[in-house]
Amino acid sequence: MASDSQQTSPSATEDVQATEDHEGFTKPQNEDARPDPLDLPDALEFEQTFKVYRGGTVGHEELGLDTDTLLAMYRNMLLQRRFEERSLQMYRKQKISGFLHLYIGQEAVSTGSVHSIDVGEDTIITAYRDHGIGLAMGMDPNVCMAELFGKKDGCSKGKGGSMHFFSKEKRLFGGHGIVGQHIPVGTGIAFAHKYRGDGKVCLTFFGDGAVGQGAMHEAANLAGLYDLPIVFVIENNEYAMGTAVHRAFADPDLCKQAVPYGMPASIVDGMDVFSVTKAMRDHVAMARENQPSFVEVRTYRYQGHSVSDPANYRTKDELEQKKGEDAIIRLKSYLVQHELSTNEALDDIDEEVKQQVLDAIDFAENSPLPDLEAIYEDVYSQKDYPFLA
Amino acid sequence: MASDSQQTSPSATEDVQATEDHEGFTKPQNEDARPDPLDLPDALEFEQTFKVYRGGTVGHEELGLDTDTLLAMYRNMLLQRRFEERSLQMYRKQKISGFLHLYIGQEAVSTGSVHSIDVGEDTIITAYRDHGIGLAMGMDPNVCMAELFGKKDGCSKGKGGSMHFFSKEKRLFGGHGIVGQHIPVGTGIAFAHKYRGDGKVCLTFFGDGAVGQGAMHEAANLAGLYDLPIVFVIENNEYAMGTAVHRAFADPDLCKQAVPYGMPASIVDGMDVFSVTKAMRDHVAMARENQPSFVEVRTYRYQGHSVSDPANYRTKDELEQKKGEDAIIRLKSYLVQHELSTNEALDDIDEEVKQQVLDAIDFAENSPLPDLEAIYEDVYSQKDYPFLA
Amino acid sequence: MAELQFREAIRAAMTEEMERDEDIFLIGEEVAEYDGAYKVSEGMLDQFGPKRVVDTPISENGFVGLGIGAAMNGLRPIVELMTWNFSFVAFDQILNNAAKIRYMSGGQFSFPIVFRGPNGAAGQLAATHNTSVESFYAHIPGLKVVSPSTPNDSKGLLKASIRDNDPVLFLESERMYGLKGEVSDEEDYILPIGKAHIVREGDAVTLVANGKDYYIALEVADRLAEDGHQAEVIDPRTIRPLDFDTIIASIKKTNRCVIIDESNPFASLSSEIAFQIQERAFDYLDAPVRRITAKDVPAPYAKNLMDYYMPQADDAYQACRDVMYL
Amino acid sequence: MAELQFREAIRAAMTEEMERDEDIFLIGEEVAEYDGAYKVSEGMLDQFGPKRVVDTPISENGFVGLGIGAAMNGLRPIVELMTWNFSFVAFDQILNNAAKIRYMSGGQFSFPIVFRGPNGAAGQLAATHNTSVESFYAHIPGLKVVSPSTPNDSKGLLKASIRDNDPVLFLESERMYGLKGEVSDEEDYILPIGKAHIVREGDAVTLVANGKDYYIALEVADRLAEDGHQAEVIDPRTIRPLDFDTIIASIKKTNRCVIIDESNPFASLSSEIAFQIQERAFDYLDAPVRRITAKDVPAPYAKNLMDYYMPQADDAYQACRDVMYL
Ligand SMILES: Cc1ncc(C[n+]2csc(CCOP(=O)(O)OP(=O)(O)O)c2C)c(N)n1
Ligand SMILES: Cc1ncc(C[n+]2csc(CCOP(=O)(O)OP(=O)(O)O)c2C)c(N)n1
Ligand SMILES: [Mg+2]
Ligand SMILES: [Mg+2]
Repeated sequence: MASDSQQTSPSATEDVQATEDHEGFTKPQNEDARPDPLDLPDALEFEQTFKVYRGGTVGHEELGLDTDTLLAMYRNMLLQRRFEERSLQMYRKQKISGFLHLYIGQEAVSTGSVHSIDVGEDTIITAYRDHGIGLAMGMDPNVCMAELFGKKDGCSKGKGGSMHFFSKEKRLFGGHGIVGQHIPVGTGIAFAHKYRGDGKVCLTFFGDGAVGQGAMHEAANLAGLYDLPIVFVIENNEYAMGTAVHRAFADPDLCKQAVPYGMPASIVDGMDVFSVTKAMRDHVAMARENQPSFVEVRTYRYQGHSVSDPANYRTKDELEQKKGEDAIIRLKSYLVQHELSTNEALDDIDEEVKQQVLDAIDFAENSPLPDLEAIYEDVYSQKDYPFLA
Repeated sequence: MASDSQQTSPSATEDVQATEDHEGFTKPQNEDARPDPLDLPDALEFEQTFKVYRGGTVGHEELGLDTDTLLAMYRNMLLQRRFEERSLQMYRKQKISGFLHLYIGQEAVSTGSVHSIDVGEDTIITAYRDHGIGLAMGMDPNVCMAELFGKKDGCSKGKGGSMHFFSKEKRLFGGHGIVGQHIPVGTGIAFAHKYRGDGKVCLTFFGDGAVGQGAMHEAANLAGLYDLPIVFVIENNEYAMGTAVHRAFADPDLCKQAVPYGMPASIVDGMDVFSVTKAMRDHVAMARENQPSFVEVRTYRYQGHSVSDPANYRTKDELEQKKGEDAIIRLKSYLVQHELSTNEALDDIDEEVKQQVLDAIDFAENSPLPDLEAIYEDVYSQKDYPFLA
Repeated sequence: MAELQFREAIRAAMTEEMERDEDIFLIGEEVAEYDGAYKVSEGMLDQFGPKRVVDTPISENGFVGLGIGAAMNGLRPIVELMTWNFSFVAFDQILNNAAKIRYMSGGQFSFPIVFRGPNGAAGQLAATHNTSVESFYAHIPGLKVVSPSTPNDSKGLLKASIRDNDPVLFLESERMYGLKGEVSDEEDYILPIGKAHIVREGDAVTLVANGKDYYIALEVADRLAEDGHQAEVIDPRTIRPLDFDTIIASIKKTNRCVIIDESNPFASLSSEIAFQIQERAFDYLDAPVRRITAKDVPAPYAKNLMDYYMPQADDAYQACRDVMYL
Repeated sequence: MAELQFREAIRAAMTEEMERDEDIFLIGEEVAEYDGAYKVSEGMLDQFGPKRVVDTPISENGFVGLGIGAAMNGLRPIVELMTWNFSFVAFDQILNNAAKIRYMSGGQFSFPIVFRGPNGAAGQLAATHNTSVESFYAHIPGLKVVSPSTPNDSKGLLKASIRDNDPVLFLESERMYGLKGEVSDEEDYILPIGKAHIVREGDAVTLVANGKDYYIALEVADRLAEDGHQAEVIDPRTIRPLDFDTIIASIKKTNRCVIIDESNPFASLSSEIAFQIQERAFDYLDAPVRRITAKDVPAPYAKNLMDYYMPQADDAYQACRDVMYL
């Protein structure tokens, strides 16, 4: 017998339940559990609430961040910024080549996210705009800069370059260049966490543009089906190259991508590191209970898509307005207003960071080029693999 | 200024509006039209109602189907059934080889759908389970059977077989074997309709299993973005090979797949040809106004996935229960109850149809094998293409 | 020695390895509850449970990528592709992730993963379901491609593939799953990846063939033997890395070569073998290297066309006679 | 004759054809508002409007398939791939739909569609952004693959490709977009698909090369000329169908061949050329066919490694001298 209407809604973001009522990943072939698919109401009503983490609504106390941590966050956000400003300069000096995609403007996203996980234990995978995440995770700026220079001491031995930062130690699983195609890989990383029962989670970052790739949808369905410990983080910086989000998606509220996968989703102001931290902590907590979810972080990149993009598709006004919301300035004001630091002390940190970046450039400059024979190394783990001439 | 909560819902299925406020396909780069992405409420509430077309709720009068049409529908549904029953027999006699996926049980879907469009003008594309659609569109059973036999007079000259029925004349664009990959092609067919402004629509059919393919999601987003005249028809027959829908999808209500693409979606009882006709007409009407949409048809296949599948993954009871809802028997009872025909007259039709299928087998038997040289034909339209040995 | 079907030998290899190492799991469409579309994994769900034998939706791009991620994070996945025809929706995962991430990360991450499933033609399945994939995948540095021809080889090579720390593509055949053969039941029966097998020695002509074509080669060698000519038959077993040394050594003895390869011809495995032979054994060749391949067209459905499409023993026999100038 | 950049010649071909035929449209990522990632379609949105120059989301599988459907339903799409590296997420669409539906439908449907974009290495872009795709795609019956080396050829061949009723993959190069050359401004300048170009005549050795390697071949030929040897340089222009007749005729004259090909070596274009030469000109060959290719590894980032990865003029020159036994 069909009822006349039927309400359906996924577990709200607040009260998350692990849905694991079966051993393993695949749901059992339990015929009884299935409702009769023809037992239909006259209408199926669906509703879902997407929690919004607005900027300026949460402070450091609520997050339990002590002054040292706050200053470390500030320092790291500056490190990301100064590292990339110098990279741009080094690119122009032709010390760096290939693509260089800068993260400037998005530092609150990497920083807040990293402060929601256990670095070195939990895992992260991201796309090619990866310097910020790498530095936020604590990668050494020296080896990062050496990688950009294509040197032997680079984090990927000079074989990866800007798009391919990896750190097995920090558990950064890259740095990937084909849009969307690392998202299933993130799902697999999370699968391994659950398989081993190690209690770790995987944050899988991607841009708004990657939502257009089928890979994202396949990965999300798998994560939802297998109840994987993963957070899908959409870094919505409003553009994929020159294409604004509303020109690429039938519905520009990307959080709704979670709906078919039965997942909770939130929207976050990505220009406030505290909002990001709060949101990511909530979602990481879900992931630890094997509840996958989506976070749409609304952020902005100040530079063009890559160094060669003049970004004519946006107005100067738009850019200036966004810079007015700058996450680093915001944190600085916050620290000063809350008397956790002073402008002078914070400027000193900036000077230290600038010096650290100059040192990284020295390190990169002085690192040797890879040996030519290295071209044949790291293709296989097998040492005596016979290459064709 | 952010408001405290914000309601969002797509155009309901009732009052559809063409959203075409711009020339061409790509939305313009209109900065003003975009809301500030950081102008966020405290929560984003989303709701969508999926209309349900329950079985037994609509009759022939409401649909304006006269007796001739009703009898033609009945005859054609029987033709699909008898054609396939004989195909199975011919497969066992090794007259037919390769894969044979039977549509038996789903005949109301093809038939109702075809009665919602203008055959020969509107277009259809589907997967490998394509005999039913082909016959419903009016393809000649002779050339269809000859195709199954791999003969020269087959609809695809014997080159396609069971999975690849095509009819340019009827505007059946195939018959496709890689799950999900024909869905973008359907989107392109619809694109061409809109480009030419010919007022036609494309019905794109696929199974529940195909929803797992990224291709479906990319296609749906493109259709939603470009406002294409297309209906995505999910033939949810509860299984993809041996995998029940709830074992393949995080959320088994597949209609919700429409949500991220901002589209209306409905659920239909696929065992009632009138419900299907009504639903498809409503959705075709939307498509004619360039509003793409989804229809989830809940149906059932009686045979195994293909001839070689014993279907051990379901119970006999389940199968018997489904057969109790048989769409052909239902239509027969309806016609008799409404005194539009008699049991005897309807049985006569059955006899005629059976003879028609026997004739088709004769035709196929007597058709010659393709000439060996035909192996090089139809690869290219260019006649003098130099093939390698 | 036990007599096993091809599918049983593959199952035995997986089962033995999974018993040995908890980090190995099997994932793919219909591998668990359905016991495998071709019954290769029959009984494995019962033995290993749903954590280690995992059914997937029809999402090759998704679960191939998932396997890659799981390998990167320390597991040793066996990913079954229902057939290799369906690997093309996951082509980028294999090309750009499985094959290259190790390199791009400077060797920090390893990919101990096996992708396996049936390859090539399986009768009247028409154009999309009859693709031979070895030429596509063997082109890609970072991958290994293994293609066994007998139940015994499939066991030894699959065990080696599962233990290998690099991504291995393991190509089986629907048509061969039921084929029986003696299979070693040594505790740890491992055949090395990258070593060809001289199946039959001879000096008249070298026949190179693997998979289904291996049986054609044996048939041709029999017919040649009846004519009084001993063909040397080489089964490469591994497509990448290909054991050119063994082939070249044979050519230096026979001075002629015929390759039977079910792939479409252009830029294929057979092209590569010929390239290497003419480069490395130029002065030894008494006749051009010949090949018998699938026709240079998509696979047709009709029986007579499909038979004609496939490499023919008659043509291979005639090619041998041609290169022997008979 | 006008002096045009490579990108301008391509644009001219598209523009002329689109002016001629309303059914032709251009679709791809950033082709409209952004004027093309490499500015190939600059100004075309202004000229033709958003109906005929269509921006897409990052959905290659989706919009490649969309193009195929549009072609099937009577239009003549030009699908730009931002680079061919991104075609692999749409590989199945090209392999199983574009190339095969015509055949499977018994010739009922045609696919007058061009897929175009830059191919191959473009500097220090690392492993995923430097793939040469021709060996993958030329393996596939049902496709045509065109790869011009000069602005003039690109115009004539692209116009021919757009008019062709079969699917054509048109391979350009980021590195060559800025290259200038004289381009015909004949009203209907069409170069036939499937015809090689003897760029330079000679009798000492045949050099086969296309795309960026074409310029290496010319450099090598210059160096050989300084040594007093006239190399014959052949630009295949079309990869599939390859004009073997022209190559074989040349080998019959020079008796030796060196191929320069940026693809990875295994089962590649160069393998195929060598196969055909040794099969069809066996008795004319005085030395093995040699090839200079990319190294058999993924492309590295570091400058010195990437330079080493690519085919080197020095190596090609040395190979020529080797086959001439100098
Ligand atoms: C499959 C694929 N298609 C196209 C590209 C080229 N491409 C590189 S980045 C990019 C834009 C991606 O935008 P988004 O995902 O929003 O990330 P963002 O650059 O904004 O961080 C494009 C189109 C690619 N790398 N991969
Ligand atoms: C990409 C791909 N993966 C796997 C297959 C093998 N396969 C053929 S049909 C099928 C099940 C499809 O189920 P569904 O879409 O529900 O359609 P139905 O058979 O129920 O009509 C599978 C897995 C395929 N053809 N293509
Ligand atoms: Mg973006
Ligand atoms: Mg189904």
